[in-house]
Amino acid sequence: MENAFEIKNLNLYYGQNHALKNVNMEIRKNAVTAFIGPSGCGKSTLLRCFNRMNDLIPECRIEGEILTETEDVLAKSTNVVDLRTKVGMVFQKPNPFPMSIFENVAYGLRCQGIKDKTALKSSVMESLKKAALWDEVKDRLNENAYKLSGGQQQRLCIARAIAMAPEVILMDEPTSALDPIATAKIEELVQNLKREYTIVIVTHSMQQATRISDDTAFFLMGEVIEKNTTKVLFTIPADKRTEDYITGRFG
Amino acid sequence: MENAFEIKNLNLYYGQNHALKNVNMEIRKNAVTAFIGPSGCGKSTLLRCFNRMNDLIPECRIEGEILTETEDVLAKSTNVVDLRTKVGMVFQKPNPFPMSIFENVAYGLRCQGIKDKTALKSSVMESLKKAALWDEVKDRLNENAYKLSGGQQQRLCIARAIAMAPEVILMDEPTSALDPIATAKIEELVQNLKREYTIVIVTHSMQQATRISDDTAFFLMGEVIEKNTTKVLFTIPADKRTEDYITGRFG
Amino acid sequence: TPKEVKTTGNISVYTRDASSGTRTAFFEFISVVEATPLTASAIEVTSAADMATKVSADENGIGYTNMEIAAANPSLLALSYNGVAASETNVLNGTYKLARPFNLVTRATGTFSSPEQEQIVLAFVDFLMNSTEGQEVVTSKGGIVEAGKDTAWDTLKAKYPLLAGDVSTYTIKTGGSTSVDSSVKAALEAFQALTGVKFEMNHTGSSDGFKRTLGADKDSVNAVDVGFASRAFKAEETVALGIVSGAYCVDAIVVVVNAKNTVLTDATTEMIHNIYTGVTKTWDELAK
Amino acid sequence: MRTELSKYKNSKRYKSKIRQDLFFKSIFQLSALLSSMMIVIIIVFILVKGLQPFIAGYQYGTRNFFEFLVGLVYRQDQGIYGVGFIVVNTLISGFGALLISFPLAVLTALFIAKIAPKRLADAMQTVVELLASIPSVVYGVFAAGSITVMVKNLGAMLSIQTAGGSSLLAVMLLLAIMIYPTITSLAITSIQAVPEDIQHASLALGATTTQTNFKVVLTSAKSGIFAGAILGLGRAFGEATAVSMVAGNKLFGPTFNLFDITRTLTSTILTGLKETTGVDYDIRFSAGIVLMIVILISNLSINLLKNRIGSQK
Amino acid sequence: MNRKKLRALKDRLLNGVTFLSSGISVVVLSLIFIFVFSRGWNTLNWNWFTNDYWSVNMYLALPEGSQSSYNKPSDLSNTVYYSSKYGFAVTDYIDEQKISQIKIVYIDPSSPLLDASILTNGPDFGKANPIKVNMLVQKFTYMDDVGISHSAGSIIKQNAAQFIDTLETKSISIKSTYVQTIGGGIRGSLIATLLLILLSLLIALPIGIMSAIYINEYASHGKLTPWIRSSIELLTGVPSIIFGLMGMLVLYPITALAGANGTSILLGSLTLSIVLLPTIIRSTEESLKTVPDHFRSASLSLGANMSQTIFKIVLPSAIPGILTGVLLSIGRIIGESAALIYTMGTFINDDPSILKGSTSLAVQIWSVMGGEQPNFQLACAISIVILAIVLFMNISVKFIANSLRKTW
Ligand SMILES: Nc1ncnc2c1ncn2[C@@H]1O[C@H](COP(=O)(O)OP(=O)(O)OP(=O)(O)O)[C@@H](O)[C@H]1O
Ligand SMILES: Nc1ncnc2c1ncn2[C@@H]1O[C@H](COP(=O)(O)OP(=O)(O)OP(=O)(O)O)[C@@H](O)[C@H]1O
Ligand SMILES: [Mg+2]
Ligand SMILES: [Mg+2]
Repeated sequence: MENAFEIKNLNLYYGQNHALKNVNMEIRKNAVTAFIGPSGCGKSTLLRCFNRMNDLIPECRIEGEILTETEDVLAKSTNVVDLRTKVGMVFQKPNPFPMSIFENVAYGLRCQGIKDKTALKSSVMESLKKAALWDEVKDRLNENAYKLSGGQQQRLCIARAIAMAPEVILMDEPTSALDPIATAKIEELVQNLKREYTIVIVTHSMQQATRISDDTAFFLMGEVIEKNTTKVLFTIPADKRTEDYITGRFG
Repeated sequence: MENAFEIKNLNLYYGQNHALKNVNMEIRKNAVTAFIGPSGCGKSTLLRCFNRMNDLIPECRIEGEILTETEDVLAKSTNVVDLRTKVGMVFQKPNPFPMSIFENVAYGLRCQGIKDKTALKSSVMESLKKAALWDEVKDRLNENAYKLSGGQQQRLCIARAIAMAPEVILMDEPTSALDPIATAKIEELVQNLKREYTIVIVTHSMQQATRISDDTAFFLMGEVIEKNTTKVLFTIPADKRTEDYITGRFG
Repeated sequence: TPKEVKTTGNISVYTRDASSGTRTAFFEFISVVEATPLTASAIEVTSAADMATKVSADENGIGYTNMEIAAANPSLLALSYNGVAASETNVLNGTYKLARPFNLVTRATGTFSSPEQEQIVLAFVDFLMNSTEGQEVVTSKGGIVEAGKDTAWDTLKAKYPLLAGDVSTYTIKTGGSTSVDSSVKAALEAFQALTGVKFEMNHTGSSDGFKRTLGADKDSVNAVDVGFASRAFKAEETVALGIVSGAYCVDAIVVVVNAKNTVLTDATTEMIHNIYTGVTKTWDELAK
Repeated sequence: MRTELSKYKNSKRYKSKIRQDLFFKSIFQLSALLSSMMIVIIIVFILVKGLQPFIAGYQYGTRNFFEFLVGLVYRQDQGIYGVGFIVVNTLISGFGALLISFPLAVLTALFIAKIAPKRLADAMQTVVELLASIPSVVYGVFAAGSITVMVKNLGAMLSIQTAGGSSLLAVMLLLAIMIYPTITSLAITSIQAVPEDIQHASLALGATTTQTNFKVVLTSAKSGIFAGAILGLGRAFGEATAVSMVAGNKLFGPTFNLFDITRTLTSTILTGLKETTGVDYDIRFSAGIVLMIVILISNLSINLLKNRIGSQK
Repeated sequence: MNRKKLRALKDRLLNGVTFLSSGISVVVLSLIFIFVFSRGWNTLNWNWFTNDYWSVNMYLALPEGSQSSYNKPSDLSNTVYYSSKYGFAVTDYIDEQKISQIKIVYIDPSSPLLDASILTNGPDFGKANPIKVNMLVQKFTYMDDVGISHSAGSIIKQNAAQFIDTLETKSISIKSTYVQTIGGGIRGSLIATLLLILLSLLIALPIGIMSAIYINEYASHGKLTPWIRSSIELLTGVPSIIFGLMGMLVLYPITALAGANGTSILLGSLTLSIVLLPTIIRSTEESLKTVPDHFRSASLSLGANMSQTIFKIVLPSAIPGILTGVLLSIGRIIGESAALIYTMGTFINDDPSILKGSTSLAVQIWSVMGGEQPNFQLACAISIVILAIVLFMNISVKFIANSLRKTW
């Protein structure tokens, strides 16, 4: 299978609110897929389905399937903890733990029960390097993560996710709280990471989507209106609504 | 004077952080001026200078002048409470008070000491009408404002500001938390309001800026790079950085 | 029948804290003085009640308390003193030596809120110390009084012309020792029944007895008309200034051990002295 | 509308609004001043009373402050007042109680705030709050009737003779129970205040709920939890009535043996206070000063400890 | 795979530890409750709530030559002793102080006891005052056959049987009696406690809340603020007895101005207010901090001034948090004894008023336990009442907080 996920007839409800309506979509492996669309259209909601973070919302109810090579993500029997080590996530607001930089990155591994100091050290180093943060923090790994700037914190969160050696990384507007320079760094990072990882990214910036993504899906009111390669979607949109949106007629 | 504000050599510091660097700018009366620029460039900071909301930040230090027809906004002698009745503000996240819809709109007037029931009622009605909310809420003025949808809440906040009969309305990303339909309503509203009020609006959406503003100022790292009529700025930007930004090369 | 366990091991020496009137009186009897002080390993308890609780919970304990309390607590064994059992008779006939007076003192003349108040207070004191009815009540609460020295209240009350009228507007305030609480309360109640006078008791401790009538607090928020002490007044407590001062009854102190104690039934002055000064340290020394 | 408002702006009522603002500000300021004054009065009151015995010309004979501070014997009957050992004992019993109570309280708080079903959590929280208002005499009676018995039996099992169970251990256990509600309530509050986003971050990294609770929630709630520890320790040091019922009030020290009797600063202040005069009365305020210093220093050290256990936010 | 098992094991272990410590806590808590309830429950009854603490003491005269022969009613049980000479029955009764008393349980309709009149001097002298069922006999003064008067009753340590036996075999007539009503009730202390709570909160809440407002809203960056905070933390550890002594010496002049001569509820409340200030200030401050800043900015941007913003926006949102502070304070007031002994006094007052001294429930417990005859049962019974009050207030405060949160 060359798809990381295959979404089949997915419907999601928050209580009475039908937040995702009959979604069908494939996410390609080792590619960057961008979700765009106006606020409240369900981008984050779908993203959270991939690692079952929606489980934490009590009134959330899901129907349908999300298939990986080996299992149905949404099946009851799926081991969520395992799933989440395979599918990492980076949130909109950088949210490092109140610990040292080192401990932040080592956190997931420690949770897996890895105690070997050298293994941890090398993992942390490698992840920080991949997240393009190593040079900036290598001399102060024991400092509290809150002392980093916003952009650095966000890269730390990415490093933290990478350290788990996931197959997929989900990113929910990872740059919306960052300044342009930090944003540029993260975008570059995403480009590099896609060689090894499948990346799904929610963004409110169409510029960003065009810059970094291979595929783009356009959401509106809980529906996926159109999904295609980014090039096609932005140049010859199939749907009138997509065109309206990308030309700035609304949103 | 046909300008609502004239900013002269404005410098602003948050402690050590030089957040606004030598800003000079005019804000035209009865026009919509948009502030655009990447995150952290100082848009909100400048906006908050117009009604001295920066006073609330203890380490904030301001140099320079912001002149209106009658006074220097930044002067020590200026009566801030008075100033704020003349310069209303609408925030990014709709933030109605935890009271009824009616009380929300009447709040500012009551604070002015107006107690006359009929005067209050007519003011509230008029403001809600101007904010294009009257039809939706006229039957439930006594309901809690939190029961309104996000877009309605934001229009309520605008109504609340209008009720004070201000001369200027400041809006800090007023639609960034709203869905496209609500956004469209607010944009329409802004267009209508500019006949009576001077409006300054911060937005992260260039599409929005082009749609609703007469003038646009582009900010970068605390500097105003370029300020012009919206049409000119978006078609023949004078500065390379402006061009980079509006063509989506960063941000 | 449960097997009797022999009392052995270290003696736990319990004592009241240093400001207690009972302790002062008791140590005088067994000559625990500056030259031969209390053993440093003594355990201080905070009240007579606490003493009873502690000794009844400790098989190795020894302590001292008031006769009534000892009698009321089945887990305590009251020792006879130098061969004489503690009893009212033995106290009165002078053979049981461990007894101390309950004392009272009134304010100085002219320092009452009014001359009428003074007369009422004196009437009460007279009732408490000298009347048949008063002494009867004191006895009922465990106070030991000498029989035959009392006079019927009907006779005594003639001295106080005010009592013939309505005196329910007067309030007698008492304070001082907490040990006298029950007998003074009973006496005040009886006095109220007889005369209609009201009362207010605010008992906090022996030294307040003098302090609040004639001493530092005599004009304070806590001033009282009659002060009580469960020990002899000290030299620096100049009670002679008060209109009346003296004992209204005697109270017996008993040496107590735990009811399970197998070593002692009688205490001699020397033995108790040795225990309290730390010369005798274990029960085994005494069992020999 | 605009004219109507400007009419108001020129009216008297509008001017009175400015005055009213000033008025309230001064009222608030006055209250703050009053409260600070009360605090100052209390502190000055204790200082004035407590320093008396060490100032030359004291009517009952001036004492040496240093000897008072480091003395290892406290015997009113001999006029020897040394609180050095009492300070040590107070510290041992207070921190001992904290050592017992703190883990239990924090784990229970975690249970109430994160694990227990809502109904059970509510009920447990109410019970904890109720415990905070039981008069300390009742705790004392409880301790004298049950904790001492337990300690006595434990001692007997180890063939250690105790004074009927009155002991350092009994004091620690009693204090542990008494400070438990304080620490638990504060811990609950601060655990509930841990932002959801970092808990989600932890779960998204493949941590289990339990791992998240222990590694992330507790670390983030640290500040509040330690505030609880400080308050609890304050209560442990300040508790008098109940402690004096099980401490045994030893005359010399310090006491390191769990089964030996002990004496704390507060029990020293309280015992016999009503029946006493002269130096013996005034010296108790000196003990009060020492107590405040002890509290101050322990608060500082707990704060240091807090900063060491993972640096702060 | 192995690691996974280990991890699951660890998880279970940690969860186990949480359960265990909650379990231990629950056990200890239950022990305390069981302790209090098992000892205090039997003392609880309705009369105890409504009775005075002080019994009414009466010296009564009985008509001369009142002896005749009365028939014993058939339904009296055998623990009741009947006087056929005077027509009444008594039984043994242990009062709440655990003292043996003799209680009247039956009076014949024609018994001379019903013709008793008051012997106490004053306006009521000579008025009829029939003896009633449930009164306690202190003593009967009777004449023997040679005309000498003697006493019988609990005052000379007789029990019911001995008392009746004396009357039946030795007395010719009864001259006077000393009886009292059953006392020991807690009504006075209960009312005083409620007054104390009310008054203390009335003083401490406004000052505390306003101080917190000043510290948090006006001076949060002031130089003095951290100092105030640390001295507040310091004060929480000062033993309350010291507050009591301070109140007696420093605050008494203030209450004296208000007309209280001596210890009073007012003085107690003032003292407790100082004890409470730290708690109230800190908890109010915390709840003020939880009010989101955007409310403040919104209000200020509408031209409201600081005080309007505080009263209209900040305070209402902070109310639930402030109520928690109130709850803590009530717990503290109700459980406090040491600070009140010197300021409210230890005299149990059946008729408490603000300018007079009286005891709170906790002080009553303290007296009950500190006297010569400690009374665990009574102490525990009062504790149950305290717990009930706190529980009631706890639930109602939470209810109020919840309903406020809903309407807001
Ligand atoms: N926890 C929740 N409980 C109930 N409804 C929710 C919850 N989270 C989201 N929703 C609703 O689901 C819909 C989709 O929300 P979602 O957060 O997925 O939008 P989004 O596309 O990510 O928007 P944004 O760009 O603002 O992040 C919205 O109508 C939202 O109100
Ligand atoms: N209260 C504050 N204290 C200190 N620094 C601040 C504060 N508010 C803003 N800043 C700093 O001032 C700079 C400008 O911030 P500002 O909020 O004005 O940016 P912005 O253009 O509004 O960004 P955004 O689009 O993210 O809202 C930033 O570097 C920011 O970190
Ligand atoms: Mg989203
Ligand atoms: Mg901004």
